[in-house]
Amino acid sequence: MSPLWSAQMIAFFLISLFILACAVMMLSFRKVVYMALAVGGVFIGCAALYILLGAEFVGIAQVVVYAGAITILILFAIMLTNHEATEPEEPWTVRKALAAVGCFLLGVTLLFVIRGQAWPQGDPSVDVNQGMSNTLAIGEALFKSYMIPFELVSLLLTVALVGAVILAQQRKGDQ
Amino acid sequence: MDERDVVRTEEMLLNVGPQHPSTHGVFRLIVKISGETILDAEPVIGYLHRGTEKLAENLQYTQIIPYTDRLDYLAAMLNNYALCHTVEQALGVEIPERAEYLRVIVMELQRIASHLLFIGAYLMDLGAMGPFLYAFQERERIVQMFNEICGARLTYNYMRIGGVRWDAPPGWLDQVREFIPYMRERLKMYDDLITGNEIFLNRVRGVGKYDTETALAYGLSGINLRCTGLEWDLRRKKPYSIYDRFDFEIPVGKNGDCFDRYYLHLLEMRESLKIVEQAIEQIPSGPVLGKVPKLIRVPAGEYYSGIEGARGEIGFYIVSDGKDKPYRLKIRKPSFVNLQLLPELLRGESMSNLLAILGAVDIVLGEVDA
Amino acid sequence: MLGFLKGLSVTLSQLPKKKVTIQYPDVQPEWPERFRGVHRFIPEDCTVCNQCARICPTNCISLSGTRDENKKLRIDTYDINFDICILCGLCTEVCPTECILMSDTFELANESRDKLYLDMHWLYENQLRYTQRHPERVAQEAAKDHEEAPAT
Amino acid sequence: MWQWQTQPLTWSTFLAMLIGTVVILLLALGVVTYGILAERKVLGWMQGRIGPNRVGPFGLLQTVADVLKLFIKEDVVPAAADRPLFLLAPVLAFVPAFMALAVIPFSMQHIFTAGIGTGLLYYLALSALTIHGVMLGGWASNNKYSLIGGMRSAAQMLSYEVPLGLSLVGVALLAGSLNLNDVVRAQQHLGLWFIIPQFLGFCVFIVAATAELNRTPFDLPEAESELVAGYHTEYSGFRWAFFMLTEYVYLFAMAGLTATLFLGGWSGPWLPGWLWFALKAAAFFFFQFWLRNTMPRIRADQLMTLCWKVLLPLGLVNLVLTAVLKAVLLKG
Repeated sequence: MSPLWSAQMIAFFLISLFILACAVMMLSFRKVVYMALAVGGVFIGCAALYILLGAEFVGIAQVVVYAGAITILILFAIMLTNHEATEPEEPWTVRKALAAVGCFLLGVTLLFVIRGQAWPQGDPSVDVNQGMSNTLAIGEALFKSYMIPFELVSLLLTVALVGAVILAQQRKGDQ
Repeated sequence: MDERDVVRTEEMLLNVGPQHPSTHGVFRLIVKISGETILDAEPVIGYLHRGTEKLAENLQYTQIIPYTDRLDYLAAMLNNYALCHTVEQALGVEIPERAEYLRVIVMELQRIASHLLFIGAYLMDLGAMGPFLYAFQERERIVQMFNEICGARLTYNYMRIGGVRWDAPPGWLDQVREFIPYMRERLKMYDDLITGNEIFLNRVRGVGKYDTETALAYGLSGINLRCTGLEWDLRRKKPYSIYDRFDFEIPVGKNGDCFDRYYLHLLEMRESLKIVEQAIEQIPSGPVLGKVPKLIRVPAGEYYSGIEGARGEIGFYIVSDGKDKPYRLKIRKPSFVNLQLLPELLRGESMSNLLAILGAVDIVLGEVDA
Repeated sequence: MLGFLKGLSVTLSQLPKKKVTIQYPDVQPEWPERFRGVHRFIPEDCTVCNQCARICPTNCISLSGTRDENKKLRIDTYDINFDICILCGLCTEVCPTECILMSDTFELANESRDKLYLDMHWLYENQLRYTQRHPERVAQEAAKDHEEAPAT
Repeated sequence: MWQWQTQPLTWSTFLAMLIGTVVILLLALGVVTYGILAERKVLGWMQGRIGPNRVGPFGLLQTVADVLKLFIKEDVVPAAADRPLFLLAPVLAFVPAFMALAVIPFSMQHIFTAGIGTGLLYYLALSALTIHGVMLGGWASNNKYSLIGGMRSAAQMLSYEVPLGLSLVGVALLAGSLNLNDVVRAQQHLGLWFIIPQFLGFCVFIVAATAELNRTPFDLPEAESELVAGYHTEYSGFRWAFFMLTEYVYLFAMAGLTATLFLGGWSGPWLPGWLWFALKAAAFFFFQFWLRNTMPRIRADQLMTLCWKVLLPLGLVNLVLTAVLKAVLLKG
């Protein structure tokens, strides 16, 4: 069994294909709800990739947070607010054509950069989790090595949450 | 308020019924809601209209009795009595003692049966499944007793002008006697099962409140009026039949909310049992049908008398021109009157209270539409 | 606070209790004697007095008769339209000879309204069925008739 | 037994996985079939009725007959519905429900199920995915009742996910693992079911679980007397059957989760592990039926109050208590 066609490889390509398909669908759908669903597909695909790479905790967290919460939030926002359910088809203009060319060039550039980079080769025989389960390893890392940044991020998020509530709240003077 | 600052919501028209699991028959309610708040509600009635009042103009008085069965089909005995009572008042006939007692017994049993159904159906509206079927078990016993005494389970046609159609069959009174302690025990069970339940309390306490003035202004009667604290029961205020011989209480509410309306049903059943118990003890023997002419001709004039029905004052207004058929018959239908308050009650309420309020108003569509 | 636990204990206590359901098509309900089901009719006794048709609140009874050689009225047709009959039982009350009576037949469901228009023969068959089902009740009726007969 | 999750993927392990999946599917279908029957029977008995008894001996084939009827029914798609989503929604709801079963350790060797290290989290993640199906089904039906039902469902399930997760954290703390099998082993090791040291957590869990399952008294999404049938008002035939299946598979999964986390899973004396598990799951089932017969429905606004103002603080308190307990009493 050549390493190129191991089961992992096949799974990787299948998942990538799924993600790409969902991404393309997201862009090409005209109905907003469909778009939201396609985004959900992308999230789930990413989660599958994480799990494939052995990061099951991150993968599942991805499902919980993105596919579960965020997509539902988007759906809620779509269903509860008033807007056009479908986007009108836009005509193909010179500007859009130029943008497409730009995107293509960007893609090519990125490809070259990635190919040209000498990535550090991990040693598959070394267990990055040091014998612990994936979840345990993440916990150890978060609460031992990166304690301060972790708490800072929590603080930042709390501040953001409070800020969002205050912004969304009606000012008393308005009534 | 600035339009841009708030989430813009549309007013939505929601059709509740006529075929909806909880409208207690074919009743349609058009609810205008904004978000969760009810802006307006409009009851649409008439799906069960049969023109009873008009039909009655072509019927002899005895023939009208079966039609009254079909008004409030959950309390047919009371309707029977209301009509017979009015005609008897007009004729001034003497009713045999035994007939009076039998009437009181069946009427109070009927009240219990009707209240039981209210409690079951109300809890069903609120999502509890058990009480509905428990209530039907007791109701079934009452209905079976009625079946034995008059041969029908729902449309009794039992009362006649001047008395009742049949005497109680042998052993029937004993059955009723046995039923009383059983029912008392079951009432205690309902108290345990429902009254203490926190979820139930949270749904009905303080919901659909109104005060005595509003109730009187809308002409409410029965439990819908007594829940506001006014002690108004025709059995006491304008004693008819032989109700003045019995010792019973008129339970009244304090807050006029859905909980009071529910609880009064429970308490009234207790009082009704008391009346039945006393009636069974006192019942004399004798004939059950008084001396009335074969063809009843009500002397010309206008007559009205109302009795305390299961849902409020049910009254028959008869205009007679001296013939054997009424010139005009008008029925005061308690459900119909009580329904008037519904839009007023619902306005401004949350959508989630709709069912709690609608259920507690306790309407029977057969009566509303007549 | 814990009122709902009381409710739970109530429902649990109902679990082992005797069931009240009747297995309907297999076990027929016991109808009391006075039960007002579909009518039964005894043509021999009918005097074609028309009282039942007159008292009927819904006008669902129609009948006709002719005089026989003894100048006695004999019933020819007797139809009840169960489309509109409300089973109030007033017809049985006015009948002087007690030839129209209520039975305990109650299954009237049908796929056509025409089949609810029942004639004398059906009603008489219903009487026979009733006799079969409740011979003691019919015997009692006959005995009562016999008692009353000399008095009148 | 076959520990395929630690071995590389080969055709043989793939085949074993496939067989495992099919077996679990069949198991789930069997449990759902007889779970529904048991529900109707228990409800009947509690209400003085007999319950289904016509099809098969003691009505044992009643659900089979019902499902057959659903399959031959017309698959109605309302004209104004959003067709693709309407068709897709039941599948979206069912797949994650079924996937959630994959981590439940039915017996000691967790035959046919995966013992992944993040079992608890996996369960939560998948139950969040089902909401999509429910919500989209309600939206795509293009019916006001369905829409309200779907929205309510989504809001309810999403909100109750939070206290549910919190109550699970207490268990995870005590067990020191998110792996469900490890949780059972920890209880075996402790010699105590977690329902005792985690009683507060259990209370929060059982309320949140009932709400997650949309069962009485939290069955607002399909509140019959208010919303006709909630999000599946417009569904009929086998698509409706799929929603029903989802619900009962979830009930099964939740029963499995309860048994595993709080009742010691497959551990227990004398009897074989799978029987213990079945008994504990059955107890959960019975509790749910019992509740359904007794409770009225909670009001929509009180639902959220209960979640955020009662369950969430309780869950947090439980978390703190558990941490203290673990730090003080169970050192080492």
